Amino acid sequence: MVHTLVDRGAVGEVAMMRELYLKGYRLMLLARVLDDKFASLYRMGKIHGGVFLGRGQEALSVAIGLALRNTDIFAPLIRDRAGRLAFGEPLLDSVRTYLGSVLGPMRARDGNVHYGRPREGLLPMISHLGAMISVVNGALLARRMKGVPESVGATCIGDGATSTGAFHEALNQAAIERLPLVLVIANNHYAYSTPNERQFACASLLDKAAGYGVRGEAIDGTDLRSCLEAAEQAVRRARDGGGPQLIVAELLRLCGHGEHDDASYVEARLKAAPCGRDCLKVAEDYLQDQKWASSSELAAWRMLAATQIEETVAKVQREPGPDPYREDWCALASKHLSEGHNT
Amino acid sequence: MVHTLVDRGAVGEVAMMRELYLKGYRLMLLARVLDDKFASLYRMGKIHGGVFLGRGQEALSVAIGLALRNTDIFAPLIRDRAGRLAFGEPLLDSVRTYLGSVLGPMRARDGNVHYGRPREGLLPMISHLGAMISVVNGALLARRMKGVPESVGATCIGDGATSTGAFHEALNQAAIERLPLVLVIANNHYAYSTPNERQFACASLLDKAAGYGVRGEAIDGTDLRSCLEAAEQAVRRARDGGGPQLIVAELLRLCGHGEHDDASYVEARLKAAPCGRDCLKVAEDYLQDQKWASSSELAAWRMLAATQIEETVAKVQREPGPDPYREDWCALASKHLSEGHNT
Amino acid sequence: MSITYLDAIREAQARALAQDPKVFIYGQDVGAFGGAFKATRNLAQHFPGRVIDAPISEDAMLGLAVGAAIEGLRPIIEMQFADFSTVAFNQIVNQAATLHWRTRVPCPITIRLPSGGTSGSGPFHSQSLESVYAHYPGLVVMTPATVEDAYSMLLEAVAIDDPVIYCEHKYLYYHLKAEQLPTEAMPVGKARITRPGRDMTLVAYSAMVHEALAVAEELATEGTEIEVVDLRSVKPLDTDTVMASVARTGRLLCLGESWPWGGVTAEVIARVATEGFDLLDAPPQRLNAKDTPVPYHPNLWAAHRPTARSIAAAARNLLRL
Amino acid sequence: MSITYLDAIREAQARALAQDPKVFIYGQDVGAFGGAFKATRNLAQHFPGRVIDAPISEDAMLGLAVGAAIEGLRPIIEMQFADFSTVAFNQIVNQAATLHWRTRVPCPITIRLPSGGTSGSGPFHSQSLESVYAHYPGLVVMTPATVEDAYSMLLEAVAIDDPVIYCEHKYLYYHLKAEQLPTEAMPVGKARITRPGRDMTLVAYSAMVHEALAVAEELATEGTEIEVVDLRSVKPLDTDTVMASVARTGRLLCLGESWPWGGVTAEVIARVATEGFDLLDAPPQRLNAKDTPVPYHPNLWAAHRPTARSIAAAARNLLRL
Ligand SMILES: Cc1ncc(C[n+]2csc(CCOP(=O)(O)OP(=O)(O)O)c2C)c(N)n1
Ligand SMILES: Cc1ncc(C[n+]2csc(CCOP(=O)(O)OP(=O)(O)O)c2C)c(N)n1
Ligand SMILES: [Mg+2]
Ligand SMILES: [Mg+2]
Repeated sequence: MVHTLVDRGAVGEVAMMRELYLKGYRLMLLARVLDDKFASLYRMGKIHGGVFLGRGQEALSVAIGLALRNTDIFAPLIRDRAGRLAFGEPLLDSVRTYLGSVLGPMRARDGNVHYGRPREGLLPMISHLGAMISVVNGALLARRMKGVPESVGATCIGDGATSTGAFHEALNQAAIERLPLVLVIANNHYAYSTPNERQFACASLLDKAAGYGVRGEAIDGTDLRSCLEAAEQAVRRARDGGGPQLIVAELLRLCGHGEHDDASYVEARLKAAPCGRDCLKVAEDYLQDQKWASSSELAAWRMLAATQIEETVAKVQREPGPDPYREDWCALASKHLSEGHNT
Repeated sequence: MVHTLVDRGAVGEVAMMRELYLKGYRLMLLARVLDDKFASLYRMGKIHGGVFLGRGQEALSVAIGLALRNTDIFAPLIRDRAGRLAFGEPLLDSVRTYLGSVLGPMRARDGNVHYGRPREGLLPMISHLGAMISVVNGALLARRMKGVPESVGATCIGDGATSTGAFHEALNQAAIERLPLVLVIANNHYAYSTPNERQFACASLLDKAAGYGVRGEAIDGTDLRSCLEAAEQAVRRARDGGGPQLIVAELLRLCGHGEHDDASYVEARLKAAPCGRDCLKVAEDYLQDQKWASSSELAAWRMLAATQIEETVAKVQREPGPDPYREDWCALASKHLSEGHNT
Repeated sequence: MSITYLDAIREAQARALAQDPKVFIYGQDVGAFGGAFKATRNLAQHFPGRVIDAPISEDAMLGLAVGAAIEGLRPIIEMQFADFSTVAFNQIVNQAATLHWRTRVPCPITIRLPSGGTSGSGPFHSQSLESVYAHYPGLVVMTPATVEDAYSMLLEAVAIDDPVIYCEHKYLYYHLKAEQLPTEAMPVGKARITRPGRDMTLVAYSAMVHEALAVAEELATEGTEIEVVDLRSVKPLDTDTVMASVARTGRLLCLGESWPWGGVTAEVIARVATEGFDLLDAPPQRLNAKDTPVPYHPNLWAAHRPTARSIAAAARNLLRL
Repeated sequence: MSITYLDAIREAQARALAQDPKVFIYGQDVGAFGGAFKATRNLAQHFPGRVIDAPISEDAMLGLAVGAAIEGLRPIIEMQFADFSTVAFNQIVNQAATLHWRTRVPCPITIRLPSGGTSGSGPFHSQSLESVYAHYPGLVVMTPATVEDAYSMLLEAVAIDDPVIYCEHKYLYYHLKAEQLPTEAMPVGKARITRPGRDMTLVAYSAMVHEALAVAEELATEGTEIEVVDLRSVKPLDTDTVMASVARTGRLLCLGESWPWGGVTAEVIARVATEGFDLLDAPPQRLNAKDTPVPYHPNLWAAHRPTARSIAAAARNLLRL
């Protein structure tokens, strides 16, 4: 998906932004309604294990997904449902993964947020925070070695993950190799229950950029327009050889860490602050101010999203779970080297 | 060892600096002559395993050791012979460790640069770079919890070690807890054979300070006076509650990574640059310019150092190595939990 | 009043904090929030400044613990999941585990690892790493299987002058209940005969003890008496108790929830085979999880680890039933 | 011309780079400098841009390798010492080892671990970690003991579509010489009968194979024929060849240079005891390093690991000589 805002005069600019904004909004909406669906399925006991949502972070996430081409590399994290859809991930993938369908990309061997399509540049996260960044580096270095025209790799992490050694090693590695990495930090002010004050002591996470010798941009993660512009610019700079780009977005997680968590620890002052705004509402107000969409259109789109999701869920609920007797129980690609010594 | 340069007027200042500088120089000299001795013992095949020297880094190292009190905490790294001596480590410790005397602090169980006296605040490094910083943090936090008047903890690392996740996690941790940590980066421009360009992409390692929210200072690591002043100030600031202090010193390793290495990869331009100066010569010139010492005094001190070292080495060479039959071969402090299942 | 395995872990920490000012707790979200599993609920309030939230920095968490231990404190480190201890691996096996041997300075650290599989947790929230840590010198590795042991062994762990890997099984957190906390306890390093029996020795630890007991129950109805041995700690490993049991039964089946290559079952069988060969009337047998990551889906998870069903089959096989 | 074990490792990498443009090498100081042990000497010059110096970031080194593997490349990662792989542990066991099982995408990475003890190297430059990695699903663990195997197995490692932990023994780097590089090789996963014998099976791998051969020599002069089995890879472990040998000799002694708890010797004995119990005429025996860190001083180091002396004693004991 290419969206370079090439300058064809203000009019063209506005038209393109309108198109992009609308596309972004509708993907945000789809992600939000989907997350709501997962939340209710969880409450109904229809999902095994935890459920982790991106509520409040859709604007940022969708902007990254839209700024990338489907030939690029994207390593989403736990709150990137919107970015996944924007990158082109089929709705089916997340539904099948959460519902444990054997037809899902992970064949129900892995679940909830741990899924992707490595062959298509969509890297499936492991749980260990920070660990995916250097994997993106490797994919980018490989493409450079193979001589494929510079593709960009983007990945998202939270404020908490900036404290991992993996984050540090990987960002430094990307800077040394001057890789086209776009590293997006979603500062939602909490790592599970841990507030920023217990996670870092710098004035802003943006202050880290200089220490790695990379370019950084701070943005309002609740405003779709700023997110679209920042993401598009960062991706372009990376593609043009500008090396790693750091984006630090301020926002708030408008849900628990997982659906088991009531997030009672989130401070009222943050909820009241600009970062506490719901990016979806912000976008809806903006759409109406700009006369880009009417309230009835918004309502219709929401209906559409809901129907699309209900149909997908209904379809997946009829799909089989995995059959242990059909599993090869072999971790190796080289079957001949498997010990078969499995009991 | 306390050396607060309290202002008692210029005269007192100068007198104190003179005293401190002389003390520092003589410790540098002792460390240098000792390192030379280890190098020759190595060439004579009298030392098991590798030998790692601090040649060219004595001014920085000694300054840290002198700035600390002997009740503080110090975690030296591989090039800190001078700092160890300045902190009060007996000459015997390094000689016994290198010569594998069972009377050494590590009882010949560990060797070369891996030694110390944890009970006396001198932490013995493990080889894994970056791993000691968080250990210093722990000791400092413990003292704060125990209510002992704020002691300072200092540790040194190289340019290469800044790329470790351990460095990042530990410095961030110290910043969050606002611990009195003095972290000294000796940028000798190489990590083994790897030059700075392959290690980091920031303009200066000092640029990392802001990303952790800590105070930083860049100094000329070849100039004893700058080192003494910077170390003293950093330690005072840390002791006064200023939180972690970062010192970045530019210098050059005037020897191989280890004595097995001819360091042929070191670029001539660096050797010719200011950072390539020999801090010992710089100090000797300064001493003579200031008329703080005459060339004959310098010669005499060198003789003295040599004699002291020769005596110590001679003594240690008569000491026994470890006797495997006297070893308990038990890794646990709780002997009763040992499996004795050792074959 | 009834106490869960998880309550016991919380109570033990409360008591350790109350008894000894040198004890403190450090881990992600352990403070006001009370921990991901609520194993430290209310402790921060009752022991101000001694239950400390850590950043997401497992390596530094362990390094800090070692430094504090050098200064005479007795840190308890909570890993949010055992699986994340791999990030702290170097500090555990190379820093903490070597300190005393290198310097004579003890390193009393308790590392709590919420371990083991629960349905729907997947490859990175289900691991059992006791065998990995037990391979290294300088560590004690505990695997409590009962509410009472969870309590008394955690107190022991804090009291021991060495780094202790305390593997608490997440599956037991809520499933296991006791009437009250124990007043006395077996010494660390001693295995327990949980259920006596003459026909076969079934060695297990942690959650597998309960699968073993279920199987013993089942086979008892058929007149076969299985002796269930709960290792309690896998390092040190109580070879004597296992050997004595095998001496009585002549048959050995060993259970583990972790992966098949190496590990506890291999070590137990190797010791019995080398030191108690003549006690065996039949080849010793073992049952482990399959040699793949722990699967997410309940169907797969149930087939991945040993279950009462597969254990019973192995037992019958060994007993030629 | 004579080729050392270290030369063989260099030659194998040169050939891998020459044969397949997808291969590259990444590690600290591997470029112009040729690596801490010179295992990549001249390779950067001959293969520009494909032998890359890494920062001191083991975790990111392995992560990068996985990403490159996903894109179809075949990275060779050099750890400066096996001991430092603990810093990359998480990426190895949780990222690389799980990728194929989770996603069907192969992860062809070769991780070279300069392993094992050499006199004067101490606790952090001497470790043998094959048992730690073999415990995890999804990894192949090779432990070549000869110049020929060092060469052919490294080429195999690069060709295999899974992460391979290639344990190269530093003690063999210079001590071991061959006349020429091999033209054919045994398949990976097959153990070798290095020396046939009827009286006892002595299972070893890596440097211990040579201690085993010395002992076999010694006892041969006394008329005892020891069969020496070189495992070559510890995962997969060639149980069949070991079992067949024990079937002939009835006696088993297993050697390992790593720590005693768990690990290769436990796994070998557990397999023979469970699957080949009746083949044994005497209790199987094992000999490992002592359960402490690897000591620095030569006196202690020599006593810490199995030596021809201690192995001979154990062999005589097993043979009732
Ligand atoms: C290395 C590691 N340690 C601990 C965890 C457990 N954990 C999962 S999510 C989380 C909080 C993450 O916070 P943040 O990075 O800010 O992302 P957010 O959840 O706020 O989006 C923690 C501690 C983990 N996944 N990985
Ligand atoms: C985690 C880790 N990886 C690799 C090594 C091997 N190693 C020992 S010293 C060294 C270079 C260190 O460079 P630097 O930090 O700049 O210190 P310097 O030697 O220049 O003083 C390396 C790579 C190590 N000790 N630890
Ligand atoms: Mg967060
Ligand atoms: Mg350096």
